[in-house]
Amino acid sequence: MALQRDLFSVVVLFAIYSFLMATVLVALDAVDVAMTEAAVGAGASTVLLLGALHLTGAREAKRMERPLVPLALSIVVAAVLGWGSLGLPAFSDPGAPIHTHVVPRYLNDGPRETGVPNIVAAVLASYRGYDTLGETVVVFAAGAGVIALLRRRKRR
Amino acid sequence: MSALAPHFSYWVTLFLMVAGLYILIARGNLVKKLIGLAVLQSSVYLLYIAPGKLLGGTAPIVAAGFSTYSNPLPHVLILTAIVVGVATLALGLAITVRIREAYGSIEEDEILERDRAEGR
Amino acid sequence: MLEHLPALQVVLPLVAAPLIVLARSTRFAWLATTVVSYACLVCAALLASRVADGGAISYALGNWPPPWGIEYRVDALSAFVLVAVSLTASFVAPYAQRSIAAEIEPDRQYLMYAMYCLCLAGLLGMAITGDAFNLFVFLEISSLASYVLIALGRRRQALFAAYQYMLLGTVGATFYVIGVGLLYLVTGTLNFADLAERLRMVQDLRPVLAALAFITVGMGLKFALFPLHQWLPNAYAFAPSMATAFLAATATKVSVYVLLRYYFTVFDPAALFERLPTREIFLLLSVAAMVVASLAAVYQRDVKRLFAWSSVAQVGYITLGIGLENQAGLTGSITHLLNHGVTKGAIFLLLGGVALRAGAGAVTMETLAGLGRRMPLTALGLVVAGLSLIGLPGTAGFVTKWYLIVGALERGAWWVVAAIAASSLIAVAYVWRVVEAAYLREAPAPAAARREAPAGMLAAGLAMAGLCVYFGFFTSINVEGAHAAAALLLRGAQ
Amino acid sequence: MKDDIILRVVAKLLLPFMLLFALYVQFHADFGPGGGFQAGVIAAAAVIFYSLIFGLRAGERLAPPWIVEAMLAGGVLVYAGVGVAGLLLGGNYLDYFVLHADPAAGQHRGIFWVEIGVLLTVAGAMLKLYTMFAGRDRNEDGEEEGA
Repeated sequence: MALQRDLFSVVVLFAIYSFLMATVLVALDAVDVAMTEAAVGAGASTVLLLGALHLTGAREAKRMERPLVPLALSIVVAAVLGWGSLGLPAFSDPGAPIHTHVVPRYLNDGPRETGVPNIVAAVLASYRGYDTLGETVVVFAAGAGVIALLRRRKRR
Repeated sequence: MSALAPHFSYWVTLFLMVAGLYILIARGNLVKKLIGLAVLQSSVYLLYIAPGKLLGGTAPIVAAGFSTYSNPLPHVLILTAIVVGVATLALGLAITVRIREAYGSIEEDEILERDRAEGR
Repeated sequence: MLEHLPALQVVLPLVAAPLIVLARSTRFAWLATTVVSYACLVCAALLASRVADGGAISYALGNWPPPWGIEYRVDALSAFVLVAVSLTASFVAPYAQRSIAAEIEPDRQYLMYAMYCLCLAGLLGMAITGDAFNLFVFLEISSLASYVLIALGRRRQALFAAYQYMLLGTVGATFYVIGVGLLYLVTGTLNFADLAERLRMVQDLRPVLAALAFITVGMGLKFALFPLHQWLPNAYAFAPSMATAFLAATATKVSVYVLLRYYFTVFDPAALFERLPTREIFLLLSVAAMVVASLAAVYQRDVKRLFAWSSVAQVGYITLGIGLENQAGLTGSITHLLNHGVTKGAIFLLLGGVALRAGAGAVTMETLAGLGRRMPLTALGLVVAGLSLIGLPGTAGFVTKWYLIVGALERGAWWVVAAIAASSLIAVAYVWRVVEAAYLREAPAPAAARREAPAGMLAAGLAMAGLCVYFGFFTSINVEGAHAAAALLLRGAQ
Repeated sequence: MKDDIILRVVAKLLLPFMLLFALYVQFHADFGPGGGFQAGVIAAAAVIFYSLIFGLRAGERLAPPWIVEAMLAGGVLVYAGVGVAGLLLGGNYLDYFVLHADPAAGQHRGIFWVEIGVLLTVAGAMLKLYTMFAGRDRNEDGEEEGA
């Protein structure tokens, strides 16, 4: 993806990547997230990218000068994260803090307290409903922002 | 190796992160930079979601016959992150389209050159 | 209704934005924006007085107790930031009417107001929330809105400036999410108070240190911590006048607040400052910002760019207190959130008036020539705010520097005192360039007529310049609030 | 693509089913994956699909711009309105317990309306984004194409 210079293929690759991500998410039992990634990441993003490419031209100019500095920089950032992740609980450890704190209430009492057996929906819309309000506002901000930027002029 | 093995799920995150950041910094095309940004953002998905998985568990939809569920909280957080990501992408593309109309180019160096020619 | 103040503080501007979009009327948009801005100031003032009397306020959104639900938590520090942000907003909103009418195309003026309301809501939400992930959501609301605000600038450079800001800002926000993710994975919680408690029990500190690095760099990108400031000069220089004034006075400040919140109340400050070179790093970066960015400011031709560089330098003053980590230093830092907001707000509001009358997109030194004759009140306001920037006794800027110097002396850091002095001297140089152009240079012949900016804009700018002097003499709001906030942060340190 | 009879017929036939699927995803979210975000994108996709085949004009007849903008803003207002209703009924902001005499039923009611708000805003935003990008070059601004 980094080397491909035809932006159209980059976008197609990106869509494929998003679908792969969605399948990985299904394998991780995150079905709601997978569905969103498939709809939003692979669907909406691709449509937007193609729409934009239509307006900007789909050919990248050329070259890739001094590619080592950015590479070193990104590897340093990833190394910090990698070093930090060594201290995290092992994969699928039921005793990890994320499984023993806060979440048990959602799983045990969620269906009774909210009447919704899909815990993701219960947490999304009720326990952390305020986050979702913020998220809706983010979508609204993007929509209104794009109107402000791209609305066609009446005259000229 | 034994220290690394339990953490293999983070390697994918790291790889995606390097790829995203690299495209973002190294490439001069504004659309490509945005794609790099999207890859960087998506690297976070696995950082949150992979540790929430429990082997032998199922999706967090409570039903009879299951007792182990994967952790729903990261799912909620990443749902938000995905939506925020696409919102940013949309806005970024809109700005890019306007840049193309104003400068006739979406290559970083050409834009900078034109700004310099104008003498700030 | 008073117990719901924390929710109203953020929800009012948040609801105003869709109402404005629905109404599609510029008049209604301005009215709603102004009403909401004043309502926010009232909320913030009431909250601040309640916190001063009765201690921190906790508000459970959705009536779910924290850490299961999201908590709003107002303590001395967040109350101070809320007041600082909404105070600026209450000056920018009335100013916006003429400024937006002059700079933005008529069919999208109402969207500009909507974006401003969203930005305000996002910043207030960041300052008030007690939840790490909720902070990210509101960070994104304010960021997306500010990208649009900047991109609506009149010249095409505004677009590219907005793009660069968007790129770096999103990387910053993503780093923040990574940091929060690591903290979540080792503690299982997102609530700040709960996080602080459970972080003390974590055995393996590697993820916590990585989280510290990611949150510091992420937020550093947002508030232009030297050398992560590349986006700032262009963004401020090319944004519409009211957007520059609002963002310069508030946006970077709230991100610094987030860093303070993490450093002193979430992480263990004892370990953070004793076992890591945090103090040295922040002192070095702050001093570098104060000196280097000030020097860069001296050489700018575009006046908005000049003051944008000066903002990078002033962020250095604010982060200096983190490096000093004592009562006086932190008081200086926190009070500067407000003092600098008022000072820069005044400068950019007044420059907006100059740009409007000059009719040109850019305000250069040539545009300022003869300003003392043509726009005497505007020029006077600029001089007053400029003196506050330098830190002359009797202005808000002096108050900051006084506390920072006391804090540096307590640490025995003479070189920091020297750097503050040097940076102030360089500030004299760049402010003098503006004064020289305004009073000593002759105006070009066609523009010699005397004509002030429209009354609403002029009044807002002068009122803010007046606040620079007010806060220099009457320090009951800025210093006492900051003092209580600093004491709160250092209490957490023990 | 306007002239292909198969596409035209299929598009017309599929449209109601896609919208129906969006509604299923919306209202089945209690028991399976789904919710306002996914449903909103699917509903918008249905209309986008329609306007891809029949042209932007036809799409705008199906979903007029003012309705789309009203959805965009209205969704946030519905969501925030649920919160205000909680306030008026004596609870905290976004408190669903007070929306009904029975707290669990109140939760259910709150979640229902909140998801409707999300659906409206997301569908409105996606449609608006598409028409904004697709409609950008069909007017005077087109002169800069390829410049």
